[in-house]
Amino acid sequence: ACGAGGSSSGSSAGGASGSSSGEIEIGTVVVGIDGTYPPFNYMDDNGEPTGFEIEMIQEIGERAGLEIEFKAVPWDGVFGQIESGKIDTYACCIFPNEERQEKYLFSREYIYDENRFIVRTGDGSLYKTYKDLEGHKIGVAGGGNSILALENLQKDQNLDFEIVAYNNENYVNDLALGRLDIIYKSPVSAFVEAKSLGVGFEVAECPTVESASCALPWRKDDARSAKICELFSKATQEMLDDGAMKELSEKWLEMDLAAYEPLI
Amino acid sequence: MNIDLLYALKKLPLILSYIHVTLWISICSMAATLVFSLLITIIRYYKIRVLTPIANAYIDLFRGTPLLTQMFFIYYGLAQIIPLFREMQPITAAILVLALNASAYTTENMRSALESVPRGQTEAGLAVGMTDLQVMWHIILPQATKVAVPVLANDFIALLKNSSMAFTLGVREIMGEASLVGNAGFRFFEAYLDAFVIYFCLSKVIGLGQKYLEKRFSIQGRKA
Amino acid sequence: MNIDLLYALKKLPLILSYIHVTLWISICSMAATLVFSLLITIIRYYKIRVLTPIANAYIDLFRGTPLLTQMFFIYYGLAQIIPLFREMQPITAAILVLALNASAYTTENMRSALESVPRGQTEAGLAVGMTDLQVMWHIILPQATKVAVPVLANDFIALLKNSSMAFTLGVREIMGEASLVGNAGFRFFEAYLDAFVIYFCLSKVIGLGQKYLEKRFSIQGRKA
Amino acid sequence: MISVKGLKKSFGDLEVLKGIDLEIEEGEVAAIIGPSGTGKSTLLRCLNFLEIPDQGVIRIGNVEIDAEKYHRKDVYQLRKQSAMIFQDFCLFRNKTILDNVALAPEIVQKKSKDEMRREAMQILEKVGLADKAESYPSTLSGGQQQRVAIGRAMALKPNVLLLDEPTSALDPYLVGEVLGVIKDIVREHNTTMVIVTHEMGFAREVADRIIYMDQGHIVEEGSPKQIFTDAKEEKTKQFLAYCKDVK
Amino acid sequence: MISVKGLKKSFGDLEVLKGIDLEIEEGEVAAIIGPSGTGKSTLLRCLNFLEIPDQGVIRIGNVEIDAEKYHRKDVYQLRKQSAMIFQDFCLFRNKTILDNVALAPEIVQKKSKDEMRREAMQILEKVGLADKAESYPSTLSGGQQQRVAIGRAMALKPNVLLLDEPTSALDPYLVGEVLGVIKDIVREHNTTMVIVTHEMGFAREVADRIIYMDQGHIVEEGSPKQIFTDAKEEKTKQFLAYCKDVK
Ligand SMILES: Nc1ncnc2c1ncn2[C@@H]1O[C@H](COP(=O)(O)OP(=O)(O)OP(=O)(O)O)[C@@H](O)[C@H]1O
Ligand SMILES: Nc1ncnc2c1ncn2[C@@H]1O[C@H](COP(=O)(O)OP(=O)(O)OP(=O)(O)O)[C@@H](O)[C@H]1O
Ligand SMILES: [Mg+2]
Ligand SMILES: [Mg+2]
Repeated sequence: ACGAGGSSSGSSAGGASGSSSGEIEIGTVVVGIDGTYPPFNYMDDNGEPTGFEIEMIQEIGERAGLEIEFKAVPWDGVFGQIESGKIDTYACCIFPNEERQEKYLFSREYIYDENRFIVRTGDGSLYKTYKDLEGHKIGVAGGGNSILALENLQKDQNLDFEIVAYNNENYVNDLALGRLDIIYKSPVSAFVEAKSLGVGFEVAECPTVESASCALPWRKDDARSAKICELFSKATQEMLDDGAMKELSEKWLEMDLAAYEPLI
Repeated sequence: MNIDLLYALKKLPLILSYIHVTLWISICSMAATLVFSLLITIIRYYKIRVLTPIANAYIDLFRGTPLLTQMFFIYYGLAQIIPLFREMQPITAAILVLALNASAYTTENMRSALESVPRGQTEAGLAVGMTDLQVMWHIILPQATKVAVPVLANDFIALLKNSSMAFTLGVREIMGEASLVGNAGFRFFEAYLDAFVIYFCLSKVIGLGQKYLEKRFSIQGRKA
Repeated sequence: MNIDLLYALKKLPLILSYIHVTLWISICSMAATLVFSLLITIIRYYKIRVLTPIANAYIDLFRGTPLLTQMFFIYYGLAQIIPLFREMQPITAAILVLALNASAYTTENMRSALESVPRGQTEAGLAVGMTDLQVMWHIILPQATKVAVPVLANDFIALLKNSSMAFTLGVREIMGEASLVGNAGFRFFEAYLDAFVIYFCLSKVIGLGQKYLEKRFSIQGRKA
Repeated sequence: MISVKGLKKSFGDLEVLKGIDLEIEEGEVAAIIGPSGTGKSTLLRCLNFLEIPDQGVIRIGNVEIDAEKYHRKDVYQLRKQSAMIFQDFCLFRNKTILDNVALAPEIVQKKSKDEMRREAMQILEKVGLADKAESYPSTLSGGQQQRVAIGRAMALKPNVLLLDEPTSALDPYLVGEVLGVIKDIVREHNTTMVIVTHEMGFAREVADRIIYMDQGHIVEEGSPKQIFTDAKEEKTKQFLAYCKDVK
Repeated sequence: MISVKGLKKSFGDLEVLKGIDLEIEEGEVAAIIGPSGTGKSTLLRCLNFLEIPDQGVIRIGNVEIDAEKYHRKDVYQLRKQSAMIFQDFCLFRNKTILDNVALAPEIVQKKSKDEMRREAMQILEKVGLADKAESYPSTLSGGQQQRVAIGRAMALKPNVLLLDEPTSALDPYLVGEVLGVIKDIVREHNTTMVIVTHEMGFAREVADRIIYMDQGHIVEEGSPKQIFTDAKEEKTKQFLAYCKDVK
């Protein structure tokens, strides 16, 4: 799956803006998706994309009057695809951290997707503070910034735990098998996966180390991209304002994670 | 994580529906690899000036570096510099890079097979008045083929499986589809099982071709 | 996609700091592959009863299916059934599966090299009273090695690069770290460039070893 | 010393040996002559089971093997009794000349390395190749290769020597030398020999008995004198009619 | 027809040919004799540039090549003038016997396939191997292989035939046959031949001239009669002293 989450606080204004001229030919907006991150974006029984982000983007497209096309691209190849113009953006709960903002424009954040420490059912109360993490292996998706967040935590508080990074969802398997005691992951997706596996997970009591949100990246220095970004930001804000986002979030994520207050 | 065979069976047609992509990529890149590596092998065998060091550098480069990075640099990197690459279909690019990558291995294997043919065979050919190329074609290659067949079959099976790298460029094929299916319901076992079976069958076909060719090129008798 | 060379340089030490993992996985699995495939090759060469069909089935299975699925089924699938596998360190599992996978290829390559040694060499050895094993060790293997070296070097270089599959099991090595670094700032080109260079250098070392061994085992003179 | 009973061997449809019976005494030197493609080499190769006969019993010394049921160990034992010189030499391509000669005694007969090296050098001197000790077979001339093959077989000091045209690449001078070496061996070690040869002069000089083979059968055997001057069979006579130089 | 001037060839430190000068007339049959390892095969191999000389000029027919500066094309031309029989046969292992004989005329001389097949069968009959036409070299006996090698060279009907011990694996009967074949060829095509041989009887029968080589030099040449009965050089006399059967 893709790299969810991100690190600590951000600053500066994200979102749209930039140069815009009405003359730009936009055409179809090609949205890359990882396609392996239920319930955010994944493939249904017929191999068609589905999930929260899919429906959200479709609705944005309708509101902004843009034609949308989805294309499955694994995380490894994404940024080549964006930069070479094969796709316009990539939907996979990407957190627009500072470093990333240097490279890309981000349209308006749409949801919060906090990572939490997740453990097997019954173990939640064993981990009340960060101190309790010591002596354990913590599995985390390598594809995001969560791993940096954990490393910072380790350094800042001088904690003795081991971080194990994965390029896929195998850390969920390892938690189920008992090879890991803790994983650091979006509870929304972790619970979906636990259900499929037929095991029980719960969120550990200790707090998360970052608050994170999701946004779509767009090429910089590209007038068309900037224009789309602006249109997307506008439509996203509308959906947040009129409750459409809340509705979608509750439908797919079983709670309201809509990002009313931007984090960055 | 108990494997749900029924689920695997249900998903098989979906994953299988991408077999033409995998086959197309594999067959095209195998053909290109065969031609290209033969060319390079001959260049190196006869130590043709100028071309030989270029060939050697190419082998070092493409044999020594990860396929993923090659895909990345050629498809995205060169697209920056050479407009032609910008127009290129991802599947074409995948075939190109796969063939370039595989040729670097295959040419080394071909060289080793050629060198296993005793020098006397070449001399006998030259002595009856054949040119170097005629000796290569009528005498050396057929004999080297016997040694090369299992090795080339290995290369081709590796290529078949490497074709899944095309997914990185956004080309959906069997392995890519399997990972999509696997993630959808967190049913990796079932999806991978499907891929496992499909690749196994495809490789088996190459394996059978290998057996046939080995028989065909084996020289009968005790001293062979 | 302008590559920021300075960034690449800055990140090189970080990525390079995982070289010991890549090396450890590669070297261990190479050693295991060498021993294991030699064993299987000899079993098949002498057509030892019972064991030969088992060896053949093993080759079909491990040569014909994707490494990723093998990793998955062995590390996660067997862990379901055999508790021992649950205790296994991921790096150990990676080495095991890599060696099993590579041996299936390598044993085919070794067979082809063995068969390239003329029958007369075996007969001469037997005639002076050597056992089959002595002939294999003193006469056939050294001669086959000459043919096998470039092919084995290919196999080892492929293994070196396949070691990145260990990341699937959560083992951080060069390629894995490169993708983490790439992710952190969305600077894949720079991170991949670092990986590219590191793998290139490591492969070059294998390539140099290959050259040395080829020289060492080449039989001098016109009829060699 | 050697006994062959009812030996048969076919390659596919081609019956090469059609029932060979043969007894050779200890210390005897038997020369097999006959037309090309008649099965002489095949017979020799069957004697040490390099070619596995279809039928028949072979005994060398006290090792007896029935082609239709035997153990690998018996075959090893059989082969340890003998050494062979191949028609096409078959030197070990990966070994120096010295190693070609010294290897088998070292690993089969477990002789000490140093001792064997000395002994191998002596043998190379005898066959006139001391200066080539460190060369590889592929750099040798035809006659030189043949002499190494002879040296390799001699080094084993076997009870039985099987020689397949051991002088084919040698000039008359060397043929004389080899003749001398063979006579020495027989005198010293009482070695039994089976020599396939088409050089009638050589056969006459060296052999106690001449065996004439044709089309997979032993047609006639006898002392050199008898065969060369007074052959009984028509076929033998015809064959020998061409060997003007011997008569 | 053949002219060699100042031919030198070394392998590493070993100087094998130390300056050879040689003239052979059209239709002449020259036999080279001499001790093993003396450079006879090397000389023959230099004549068609299988071994590239270090120095010297070689002419066959109207193709002349200076070893120190030449083009690949010249070498091809030179080789087209001649055919060679190798001391170790070197049959094409991947071709049937028939193809071994028919291949070169087909692809080098562009003869029609059908015609060459017929012709090759005739040649195989001449050397007594018609029944082996579809066999592969590895299944042939030594003498059979040598006869294929002879057939392969004959099929080219070359101006010059280079023969390296062409009878080494043949029994006296076949030696006689080969002798006949060679005489036929010379009569029909006026072929020039250079034969390396250690069978003195054969040399005497077939050659117009005997060339005695020793240690990289031509020591003496002359008619068979003169060399075998009245050699001038001490070395030649010593060498021939062993060839009792010829005197
Ligand atoms: N492996 C094989 N497969 C098929 N036929 C074979 C094989 N080996 C030998 N033969 C055939 O068996 C016959 C006898 O061969 P063999 O080598 O014993 O002859 P030979 O008497 O030694 O002849 P020469 O004097 O020419 O060496 C020949 O016709 C040969 O073609
Ligand atoms: N490729 C090579 N490398 C090194 N030395 C070689 C090579 N080829 C031949 N020689 C040496 O050159 C010398 C002459 O060899 P050549 O084959 O010409 O001898 P020859 O006269 O044909 O002998 P014979 O009668 O034994 O065939 C020999 O001492 C041989 O060892
Ligand atoms: Mg024979
Ligand atoms: Mg010679």
